[in-house]
Parts: sequence; structure tokens; C-alpha cells
Amino acid sequence: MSGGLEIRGLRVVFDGFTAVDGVDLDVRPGDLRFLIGPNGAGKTTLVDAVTGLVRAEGSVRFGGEELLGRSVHRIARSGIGRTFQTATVFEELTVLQNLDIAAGAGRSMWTMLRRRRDVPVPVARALETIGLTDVADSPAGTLAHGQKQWLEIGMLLVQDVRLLLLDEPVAGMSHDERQATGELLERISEERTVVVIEHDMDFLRSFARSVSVLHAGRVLSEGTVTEVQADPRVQEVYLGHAPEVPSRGADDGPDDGDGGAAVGAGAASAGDTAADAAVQEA
Amino acid sequence: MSIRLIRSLRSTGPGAPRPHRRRLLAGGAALTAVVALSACGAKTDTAGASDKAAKIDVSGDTVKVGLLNSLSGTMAISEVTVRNSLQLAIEEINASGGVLGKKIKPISEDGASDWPTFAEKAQKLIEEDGVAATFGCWTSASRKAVKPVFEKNKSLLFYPVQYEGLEQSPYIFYTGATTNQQIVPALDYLKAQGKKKIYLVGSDYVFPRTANKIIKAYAAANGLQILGEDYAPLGSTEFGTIANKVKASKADAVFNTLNGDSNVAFFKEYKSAGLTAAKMPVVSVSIAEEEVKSIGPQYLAGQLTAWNYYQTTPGAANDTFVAAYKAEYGADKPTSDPMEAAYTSVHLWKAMVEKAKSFDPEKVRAAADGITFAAPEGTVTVDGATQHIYKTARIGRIGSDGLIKQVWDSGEPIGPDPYLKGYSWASGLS
Amino acid sequence: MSVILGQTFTGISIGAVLLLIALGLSLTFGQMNVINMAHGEFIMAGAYTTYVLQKSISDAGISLLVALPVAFCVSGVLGALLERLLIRRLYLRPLDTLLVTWGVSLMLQQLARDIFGAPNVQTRAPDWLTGHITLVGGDDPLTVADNRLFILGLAVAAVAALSLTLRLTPLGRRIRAVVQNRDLAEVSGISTSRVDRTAFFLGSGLAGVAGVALTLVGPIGPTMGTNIIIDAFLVIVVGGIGQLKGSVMVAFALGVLQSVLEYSTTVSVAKVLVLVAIVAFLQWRPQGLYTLRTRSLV
Amino acid sequence: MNALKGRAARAWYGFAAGAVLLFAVAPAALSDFRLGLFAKYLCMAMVAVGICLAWGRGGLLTLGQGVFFGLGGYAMAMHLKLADAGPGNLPDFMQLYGTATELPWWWRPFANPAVALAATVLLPVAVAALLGLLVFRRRVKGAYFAILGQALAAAFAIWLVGQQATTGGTNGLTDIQGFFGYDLHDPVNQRMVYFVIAAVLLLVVLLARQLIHSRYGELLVAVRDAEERVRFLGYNPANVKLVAYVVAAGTAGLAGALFVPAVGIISPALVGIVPSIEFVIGAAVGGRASLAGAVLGAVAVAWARTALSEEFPAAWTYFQGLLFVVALAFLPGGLASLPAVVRRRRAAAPVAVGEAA
Repeated sequence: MSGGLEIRGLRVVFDGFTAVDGVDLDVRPGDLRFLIGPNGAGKTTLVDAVTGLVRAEGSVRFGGEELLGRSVHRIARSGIGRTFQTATVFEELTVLQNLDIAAGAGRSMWTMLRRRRDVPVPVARALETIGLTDVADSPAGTLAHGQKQWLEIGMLLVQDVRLLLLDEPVAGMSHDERQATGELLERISEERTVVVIEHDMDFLRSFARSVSVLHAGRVLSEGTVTEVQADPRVQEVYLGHAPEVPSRGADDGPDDGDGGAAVGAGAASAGDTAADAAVQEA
Repeated sequence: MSIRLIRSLRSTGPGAPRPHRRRLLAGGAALTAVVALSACGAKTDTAGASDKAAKIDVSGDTVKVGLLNSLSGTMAISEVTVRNSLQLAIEEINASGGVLGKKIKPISEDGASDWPTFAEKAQKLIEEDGVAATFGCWTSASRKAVKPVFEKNKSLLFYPVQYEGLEQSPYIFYTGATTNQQIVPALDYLKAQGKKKIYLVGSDYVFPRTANKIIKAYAAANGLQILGEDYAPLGSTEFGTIANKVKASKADAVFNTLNGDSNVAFFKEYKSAGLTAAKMPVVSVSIAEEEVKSIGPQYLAGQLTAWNYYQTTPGAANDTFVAAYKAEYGADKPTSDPMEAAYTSVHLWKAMVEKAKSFDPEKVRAAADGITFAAPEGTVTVDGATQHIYKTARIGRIGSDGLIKQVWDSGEPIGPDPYLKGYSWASGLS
Repeated sequence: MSVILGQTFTGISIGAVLLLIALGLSLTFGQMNVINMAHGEFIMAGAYTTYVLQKSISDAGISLLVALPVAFCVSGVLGALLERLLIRRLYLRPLDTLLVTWGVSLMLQQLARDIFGAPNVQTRAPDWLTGHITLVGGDDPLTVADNRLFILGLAVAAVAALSLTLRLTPLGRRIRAVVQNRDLAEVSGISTSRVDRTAFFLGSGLAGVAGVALTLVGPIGPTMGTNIIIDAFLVIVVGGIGQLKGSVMVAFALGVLQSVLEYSTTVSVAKVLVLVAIVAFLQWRPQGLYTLRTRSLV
Repeated sequence: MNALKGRAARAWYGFAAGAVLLFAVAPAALSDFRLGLFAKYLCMAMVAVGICLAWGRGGLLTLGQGVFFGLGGYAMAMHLKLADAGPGNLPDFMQLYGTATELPWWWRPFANPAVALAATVLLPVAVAALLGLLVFRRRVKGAYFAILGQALAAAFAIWLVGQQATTGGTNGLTDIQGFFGYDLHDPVNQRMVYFVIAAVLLLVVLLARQLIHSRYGELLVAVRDAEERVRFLGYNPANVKLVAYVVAAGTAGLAGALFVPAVGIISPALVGIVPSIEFVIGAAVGGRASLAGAVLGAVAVAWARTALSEEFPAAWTYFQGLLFVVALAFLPGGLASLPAVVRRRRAAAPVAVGEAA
């Protein structure tokens, strides 16, 4: 478990629009780091850059290895896993199959071409950890929203990643589910490095070991929860957006029941894309 | 080995082992069946093993014949007209008492402009329906596809369209022109008119390419100059470049073997490029009255065609044919060379059958030589050796009314020579 | 010399035809991402409309000019109907849309065959479009055909009209809004289903106009659409999805490339080479000439 | 697990029933002519097996299968033509239309039966591998991939037509007399060809079933439904898709090769845009994701085509169009999904449909 995430001077530019503008970030092994910031601050883009989804300048090292310039699947194979804002699991496959695939990137051709006869040990363990043993043979598409997010985390566990990048893992979850997820993350982060993008301040207060605040593509503040909350620059940035911060946490899921909130969420997340689009128009 | 195989099969899945055994049984049965059956088939070198005569259904008071044309797909445009005239001939024959006392019952099949379908339908007509003879096919490709079927089953096909020659199947009668009855006379005509520099334009398929091969051999021997040779994919409607090339070549005449569809675009482009029949005439061998009507006389007036028959060909037989056709299918429907050849083919078959006094293909073939029929194009005679017919070559000029007027003919019917054996310049062709 | 110029103009006129047949697709495929294989049959519908109109209006010139708006409406209505009845169900399944509309195109072809007969039909071109303009006279004249000029003009006018509609009218703004963010547009009070239908009407209508233009150069037949539809799609794919300027440039570039290759080789070889060139180009720029970069996941 | 066992058992019963039907019932019940047609349908079914894997399981709409079918078919036909002509002779069409007096270099290897047989599969596999490598690496997918396939089919057909002297042009390669020494005109040998085709079809189905139910098969579905997600798990989706595409190409090549002795012709008309789309319809109607559905669908559609076009030629086109519309717009899982759809309707749960965007 040696070597954490080390980001230096990271810049991501979309057709002239700078989404991430010179970020330096260090996350030590065993940390449970929360990334927060208003919409368009560049949180998700940062994760995209680390995982190779978008092209970036600067340097991203994990465990001493340079990641920038590698293809997505190679970065994944060097022990870095992520989840997405909307839970992405293979809906037509069973929970077991989902986990089995996640566990198997290193399998030989011969193993791939044969059937799965039993449940691999790491998969069984992960099923237990995320509490989905009972529904192991159900298609992932039939799971509840929270269960899907757990399944995603479970997939990262069997993938045996050393760095987990989670994009809003508790969005759309009930209070109890959040609590359970948070405890799960605490356990996981004992052996691995975990970075969480989250808007839910209660969740953050309960579980974050450290926090980085991003604003306009730069790191605004860094420290423990109390330190960050006390930072006047953070308060300034969040004041204008104050009402949005608490409401965002609960309403980004696809199966949101609350119509009014959905409008806000749609508009907010649309804002990012619209901004991008607006730039390309120019 | 087999034990290991079973084990490895068993280990591949969660399923019970029983079905695996069943699989091997099924596979084994399959293999045994294949081996057993393959043992008794004839080898290619055992002569006569595949002798199999077509079973002709002559029970009852009718005799069946097959009509095999494309009623759908791209070739339907042309082939439907042939189908119509085949039906007209059958009705005439039935009205006058049929063949050997039996009424003709046509079995209609659609080749769907698809060569493998032609082969399939031909086989169905012969094997399932037991037809005495089949009439149809238009493209060379469809004829090539059905040829082995007719030869294999020893059944007769009557093919009514002018074609590229170089073929002589014992089970096909060719009632359209072969090259020495259409292309060679057209070249003779151009040469006589003092056209020395020729440009060749054609669709990219067998007939144009073979025709142009013959034309080039003719030109080499007769002091004509071929300035260029261009092919457009079938159905192509983009002729800007070809028109530019033709124009830049300053040829005396263009020899056009384009297929129906493309002619429209070609002649529009030809006219737009400022080329005219007076300056650079185009001789076409695939444009008949039907195509003139659809291309539009405004683009074609003055251009030349080479055929054996025109709607305007004089003679009582033709007057009857044209009148009967128009009465049946509409006054605005023109008659054309392939339609006439198809119409003639049914009557020739009737005459052969009556001479043979049998529907048996072998006897019909034996009776074929010298059979004559007063066809709309004039009296035609069957040449038993080649199974083609004697035909008069005719060059026509397209009028602004859409009809084609004959400007030259060969005077007497020309004997068929599909392999051009009688022409010394053609010796290197096949 | 005049050959080079002549070939260039031939290339440009091939490009103009390509552009016209692809223009409607730049809206339905490029903007809305719907792969409508029946687009070729909408072109056919436009061509047959011209034919029918010429039967009732004997003056070829007037009937041609009348045909332009009428064909636009006929094909447009067909397109809107198709959108309403089938495509609307399939917005999330682009590949199924492709095959379903292929089925529709088969039926439309057979319908045309049943109504107008299997043989191709023809329209008479008006007298003012059958001639040519001589650019360079003399022994080696360079001429430009009137009908080709007309098509080029029509293509330019159609591109201008489409571009202005998208940029300046409220409808255009709505279409762009829906294309860029369907959900946001919906919550902002835009009826996306109506915008979809209108966009489809416009795109299919442009196919009708292309059909009118095609009657000037080639035959009108039930299968005329099948022969050109793949070319049209390739123009959009190579130009870059949703990029009007890309489609325009690629249409003319492919036209000139085709005509140059045709001159130096044969028409068939040129066609194969152009297709191979397209596959190679897409290796280099898989998203086409112009791309819209977003950070969307898939 | 129990459900899985039940499913596997059902599959084996179905397979055994299929084998009995192919090897016992069909040869006994059908006339020589109809059995010949049936052999042709089975070739279509073989292509459908590959399409089921690539499209149904992998989301790759392969609209260029005609190319691979053609490659396999031409490879086989070239050998058979050379065998018919005898050593040292040119095939008949080359003597008629060709300009060269000796065999083109790329025909020569096909004189060897082993090389030709291997080429029927390896040639399409190689072309698919090359193309797939380029296309999937560059992440050309979905509709673009489909249109590219169409363009390829068009280009290949035009090229074949243009090379009349060496490929037979529009005629294709016809009039094939023998099949590895056996006279194809003999009905007994035609039956043998049928049995070979039926056996190969069963083998291909087995192979595809093994692939579908292997770990690879699960991964393929994962790639179809969420390609990017798979990438983040450390797999390269390009390779996963490549395997399915290559297998589908090989299957189509094999089908093309067997089509030649069964029908006696291979021509550009079986290669271009239209046949390439028509290969897909059987799988679509029967159920693209289900092997049994794809096979039965392909046979049923091919049979319907023969039957309908015998009775009403024009109706076939309408019917074919309607099949596409109904099967894909209203029953995307094909007939194979009908029981499941009915069950779900009763349970009033939403219908999940797999589709890669």
C-alpha cells in the first residue's frame, strides 16, 4: 500500500475552455478524501483526467507511476477504479456476473473462453461486503438504486484497486443507506486510497478524513472538515451558491421521486454541458 | 482420447453430463450419415452417372411451360415486357388449339433480378412442375446461372435477348441476336459511313465488356481507331466525366452498350455537353422502343440503334403482332426487339414440338433444324447446329416521335455464328 | 487545360448533387442522430412529385418551379409521418431505427412500383435548362451545362436557407437547444416531440427538393434512392456529425475526388477508391472532419 | 443455479431435436429440390449465428456480412472452378472473357484443396481482424460502424463486378460441376452436401453457444451495454469486440463456402448492400440475442421468401419491409422474446431491451 496519488499542475482544456486549471493534489494511502466545489468547479473532469478519459497536461502519479498518456484500460489495470455520477452497472447481467467480470481483467484467453463454474473467492467476499449475496443471481437492472451503487463499489473491490475514485456515491440514497455506505467506505479506506466527490455536507462531515475544495478549476482550500469550513474563501464561494449545496446531494439520481428537485438537478448538470456547448458555438 | 474429450466437455459447463453424451451421439450419427451417403455418390470422372432426363408432366389435356422473368427488382423494368409478349404468344397458340392437342399452361416464376434466384426457380419449374420448356431470362448473368440447371436436367430454355455470343448450350435455344447479327453489322455500317474513330461506352458487366472486346478486334482488322473505352457501374447516373472524356476525344461516333437505366443520365449529359447526333452519333445496342419512351425522344432524336426488329418493321406478321399487343396491354405500349424475339420463341417451340410429335426435349432438339416461322421481324429459320436463328440485322434512327425508323438492313437473314468462326479477325477471341 | 477545368466543374456538380441529397440528413442524422434509411425514398418521392406535376402542368419550366415547394411538402409530410409513427419509439435505439427505416424504404419502393410501374419515368427539362454556357470558346471549348448550374445554385440556396433557419429563427434555436440538451430543453418549456417532428419535416422536405433536382440529371425510378443513400450518409459521417460546414466541404471534396479518379482510372475503380479513402480517413479522424467535443460518457 | 440447469437441459433437448430434424426428418420428408433449398436456408442460418453473436450479444450491427460471405464463397468457388478445369487449364469463363492466357497469381494457391478450404474461413477472418483492429481501436461504433460495413459491401461488390476477366464480373462464378471429386449433378451427392451443411451448422451453433455462455460471452454483453465501464475495469473493449466480429466473419465465410456447392453459384449479387442487410433480417425476426431464435428466424424468413415469391412476387417486398418494421420496432427481442414479453406483460414490469448506442 505504498505511494499515494500525486497530481501536479493538471490542466484540462476543452476547445479553449479550461475546465481544470493547474491543480496540485496529494492524497496519501489510507486517506478518505472528499472533493467538493460548486458545479463546473472541475471535480468530475479531474477524475476523468486521472482515469484517462480526457486528455490533460501536467502530471498524475500513483504509487510513483505516471498515468497521463496511458489508455483508460491500462490505467485501470494499474489499480485505479472509479464510479460514475449515475450508477453504471451491466443491467442485463446478474450481480454475480457483474462482479465476476470486474474481477477478471487479468484472466487468460483459455479461462475467458470457458464457463464460470463456481464463485471466485474475492467475488464471494465482495458479495458479502456489499450485502448483495441474496440477490447474486438477479439481473443488476432489477436492483434498487442504492444497491446498484453498492454493486459498483463491490466491482471496484474485486477489481482490487488501490485507488478508488467515487463520483457522488450516495446520491439518491436514504439516510440509512448513506450511513451504511459511509461505514463501508471507512472500512475500505483502511487498505486503499479513496477519493469521493460529494455534495452532501452531512455525509461529508460524518466521514471525510480530509477535504479539498475546488473552484473554477483550481484547488481553493485543503484540510480537515473543520479547517475547510472555517476558510473564508470557501465561505465566499459557497455563499452565492448556498441554497444549492444542501439540495444537490439528494437529487442527482436517475430514479428521483421529487419532481421539483429534478428540475434543479437537470438544469444544474445541464449547465456543465451547456457551458461546453456554448463555448463550441463561439 | 474420447474419454478425455468427454471429460473436457463435461467440465465446461454446469449442466448435467447426460446431455453431453447425447450431443456426442448426435454428432456421431451425423458423421456416420455423411460417410455413409458420401460413399455412394458419383465421382466427377464417372461418365454418364448423372444422366437424368426431365420428367415432363403431360398428364391431362394441358402441357406446362415455365415463364422465368424478373417481376421485381431492377430488371423488372425490361423483363415484364418480355413476360407480356410470352403470354400473348401462349394465348394465341391456345386460341388456335394448343400444341399437339394440349393447351399450354404457363407457370410463372419471378427471378427477382437475382441470379441465384433464377437458378432456384429454374430448378423448381423443372423438378416440381415438370414443364416441357422454359422461356425467359434477360441478363447474361441470369442465363449463366440457369445454364447448368437446364443442362443437368436436360430441359429446354428459350432465351429471347440479344447477347454477347461465345456460348452454345445443347439445352438452350437463342432467339435473340448473337454478335454477328447485331454488333458486327453495326460496325460495318459505321465503317461504310466513314466513321473512323470510335469511342466505347458501356455498363460494367458481361455483355458490354465482351462486345467491346469483339469491337476492338474488328477495329484492329478494319482500320478503325478506338479512342477510349469506359464502363459505368450498373445503375450509375453520374456521367459527367464520361461525357467530358468522349467530348475531349473528338471521336467520329460512340458505340454505346450501356444498360437501360444509365442511358437516361448518359444522354442527358451528352446533350448538355453540347454533343449532337449530327456531330457525333451514338450507336446503341440496348435501347429499344420501350427505353426510348422512358429516356425521352428529346434527348435521343437522330441517334442510331442496332437491332433485328423495330415496331415499324413492315410486314403483315408485324402488323398483327403490334395490333394484338396494343389491344392486350394498351395503345401506348410499344413493341421491341426482345419482346418480338420472346413472342417468336414460343411459336418456334410449338413448331418444333409439332415436327417432333413429342414434348421430349431430345426429340424437340433433333427436330429443330430448319424450322421456320413467319415472325414479325420476317421469316426466321432455326439453325440446328448452333440452336440460334437466322436474323436480319437492322440499323435504325430514332425519330422525335419516339419510334425507330430503319435506315439500313442486311438484306437477307444472317446465319448465326456465336463464336465468330467465320471471321478471321476474331480468331484470337476465344 | 479545358479538360482539367471541365473535370473540376464536373466534380463540383457531383458534389452539389451529393450535398443536396445529404443536406436533409445533416438535420435528421447530423442533428437528431436518427439514421433514416428511407431518406432515399423521400428523394424518390420528390422526383415522382415532379413527374406527376409535369403531367398536369405542361410547361416544363413552370412545373419544375412549382415542384420545388410541392415536393418539399410531400416528402416533408412523409418524413413527419414516419417520425410520428415509428421513429419516435426508437430514439434510444439508433441501430434498430436503421433497420426499421430500411424496411420502410422497401415498402415505399414497392409502393412506387405499384403506382407508377416498374419502368423508370422521365420528366422533360425546360428549354432553358437543356443547353450549356460556353466559358471558353474556340477549338477546345469549355462548357458548363445549364442543369448542373441550376443544381449548384439550388444546393447553395438550400444550404443558406437551412443555415439561416438554424441560426436565426426561433424554430432553429429550439432545434439546436433540443440537440444540445434534450432534458434541459424539455424543462425550459420546449415541446421536444414537436421540435423533433418539425426537424424531421424540414430534413425530409430537403430530400424532396433533392429529388426534384435529380430529375434533371437522371431517371426517376423506384430504386433511385437505394443507389445514393449510402453516399449521402458517408458525407455526413466524414463531415462530422452535426456539422453543416463539414458536410458542405466533404460533399464537394468527394465530388472532385471522384471526378479526378474517374478521369484517371475508371468509374468503378474510382468508386471503390473513394470508399476506401473514406474508411482510411475515418481511421485518422473517427469523428469526422469537424468534431464537437463534449465530456459525455459514451 | 437450478434455473440455469433447467435452461441448459432445455437447450440440449432443443439441440437434439434440431439434429433429429436435420438428419432424419428433413431428408425423409423433402424432395431433392426442396432439400437443396433447405440446404441454402441453412447457409443463411449459419450467417445468422455469427450475427447473433456480433450484433445480439456484442451490439455490433454487422451490415457488411456479404463481404465475408462472398470471400468464403469465392474462395471455395475458385477452387472448384480450377478443379473442374483440370490441372493447367484456365476456368471456362477466363477462356471466354479473360485477356490473360495464364492464371493470375492470386488464383494459384486456390488450386490446392487444403489451402482453399482453409481460405474460406481464414480469408474473411483476416479481413475482419484487420478492419476490426483499425475500426475498434479508433472507437468507431454504433451506426458509424454499420454504415462503414455497408460502404465496404458496396465497394467489394463494385470491385468484383469490375474485374470480369478474373472474377467473372456480374456473372460471378457459375456452372460448378464437382465438389472435391464428387459430381454435383448427382442427387446423392447433393444430399451429401446437405448433410455436410447441416453438420457444420450444428457445430457452428455449438461453438457459438460455448462462446455465449463463457466468461467471454458475459464480458461481450457487458461491452455491448456499457463499453466505457468495461474499459474502467481494465479490459480493452476493442479486443472483446474484435473476437465477436472475427468469429461472425469466419462463420459467414464458412456459410458462403458451403453455399457454393449447394446452389452452384457465387456472384456479386450475394455480396453487396442489399444482401448484407438481408442477412440481418432473419436474426432480427427470430431474436438477435438468442441463438435458436436467430437460426430459426433465418430459416423461416428464407423459406417465406421462396414460398411468397412463388405465389405473389410483389407481396414479398412488402412483407419483407413489414418484417423489419414489426420485428424491430415492436418486438426488438424477436420471436424468441415473445414468451418473456408475455410473462412480463402479465407481471406488468418494464421490458428491458439491450442496445448499444
